[in-house]
Amino acid sequence: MTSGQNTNTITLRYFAWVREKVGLAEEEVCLPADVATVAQLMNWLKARGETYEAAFAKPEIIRAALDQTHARADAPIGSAREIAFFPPVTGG
Amino acid sequence: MTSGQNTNTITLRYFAWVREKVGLAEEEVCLPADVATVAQLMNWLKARGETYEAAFAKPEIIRAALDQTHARADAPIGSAREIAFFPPVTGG
Amino acid sequence: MGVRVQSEDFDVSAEISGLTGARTDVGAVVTFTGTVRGSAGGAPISSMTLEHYPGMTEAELARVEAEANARWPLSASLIIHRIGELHPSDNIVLVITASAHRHAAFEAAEFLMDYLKSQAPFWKKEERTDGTSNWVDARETDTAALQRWQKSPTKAAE
Amino acid sequence: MGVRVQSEDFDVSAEISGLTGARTDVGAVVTFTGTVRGSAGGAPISSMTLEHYPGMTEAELARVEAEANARWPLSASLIIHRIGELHPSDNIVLVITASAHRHAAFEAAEFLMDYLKSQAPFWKKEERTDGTSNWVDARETDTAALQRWQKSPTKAAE
Repeated sequence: MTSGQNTNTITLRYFAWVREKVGLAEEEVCLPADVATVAQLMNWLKARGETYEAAFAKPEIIRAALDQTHARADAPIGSAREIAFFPPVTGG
Repeated sequence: MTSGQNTNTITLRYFAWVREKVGLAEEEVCLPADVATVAQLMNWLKARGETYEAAFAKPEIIRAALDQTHARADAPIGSAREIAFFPPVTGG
Repeated sequence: MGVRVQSEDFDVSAEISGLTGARTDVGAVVTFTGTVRGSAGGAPISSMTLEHYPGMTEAELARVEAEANARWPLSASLIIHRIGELHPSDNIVLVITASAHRHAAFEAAEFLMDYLKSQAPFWKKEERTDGTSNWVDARETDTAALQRWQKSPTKAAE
Repeated sequence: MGVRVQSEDFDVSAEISGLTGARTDVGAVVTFTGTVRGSAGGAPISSMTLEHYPGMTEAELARVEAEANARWPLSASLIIHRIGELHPSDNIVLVITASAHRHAAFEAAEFLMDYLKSQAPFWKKEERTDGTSNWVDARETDTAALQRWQKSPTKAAE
């Protein structure tokens, strides 16, 4: 989308009840420099408003993926461009 | 086939290479009084001629069924009317 | 529940439909299909002939199926075994198990195949492309496969 | 080998044929079909909606399939998972594994289902006949089912 380099803009994606509670399927955010891990990102999101507070009330039950790969809460965000949050999967 | 009671006539059935070696699929035999177990029956059959000798050369690798139920070599023939001999099964 | 011994081929989808239809208590269906391989011990096979013991075969299959239904909460099960002359890639055997949950369906299907292989009176004769033929030897591994199910005593012959 | 995410139904027989065709190295084909049950927690279900994460889903399924093929000598394998609105007795998922011998096919199919259930990004929402709905909770037993495969370390997230 943007041709700028070294930007902190990343895509956030939400699925299942996380999506329903946030009220968005996807958004672009500019990541503050002090948000380095998945857990820190969830904490930061939680403070963005009521819908986020509802969605991330229990961050320990939310799963995340960095660039479409499962990631633990303590995983560093690094250079990921797409971060997704969702409940434990229930396919099959 | 016969309406006589207390007869010692039983049906023998042979399958797979036991059938091929004996040269018969089925026959009726009159069981001697001293043949009481499956193993004794195999020994008795073995002495009936060359084809039987070839078929029952190694009785330990032949399996038997009494009235269509698997039976061990030491099983008593009892009142069984049909006794079958065959190699270990290879279906499936 | 059912057991069939037949020379005709079978269709897996049709058999699943016939077994589970529009039932809504089934959540998991496992099928096992055994087929004729094109070679044995490195030698190409032209055909395989399956002999069986009419009467005893059906009784053994029904007994094995009843045992699986006693051990696992199955919604339905089916065993079809073909007899007569078959050719490479032909179907030989079909086992279907249906249950509310997948582990019961998987375990019961494996149990049925393990028991069928060592208890049901079928014998395979392989005809090679060079004109020779031989009766297939029973595999020790098939007998060994049984032992893991022997938690409780069974009447199975050794 | 293959992975498909689709809203359309699938036909088990057609998928087996497409996968193994007239191949003569295959001796054993196992299929697992998961279907929508008619009730959940005692409440009747009118429909179930499957959401997924496009892109990641296919990547996870392909990764899980590659892992199964690395662990077992499979001749072929296939995973199909449906998405969108489904109804009781509809098919949800199909796994097929083909191998020369049956144990590899059985084990690989169970492994694929256990991994798919806990790793592939699908989410089920149940709509009840009374008009209420809820997202299905992940089952602890599905996570536990994974642990028996953990002989060697994997990169799977906890």
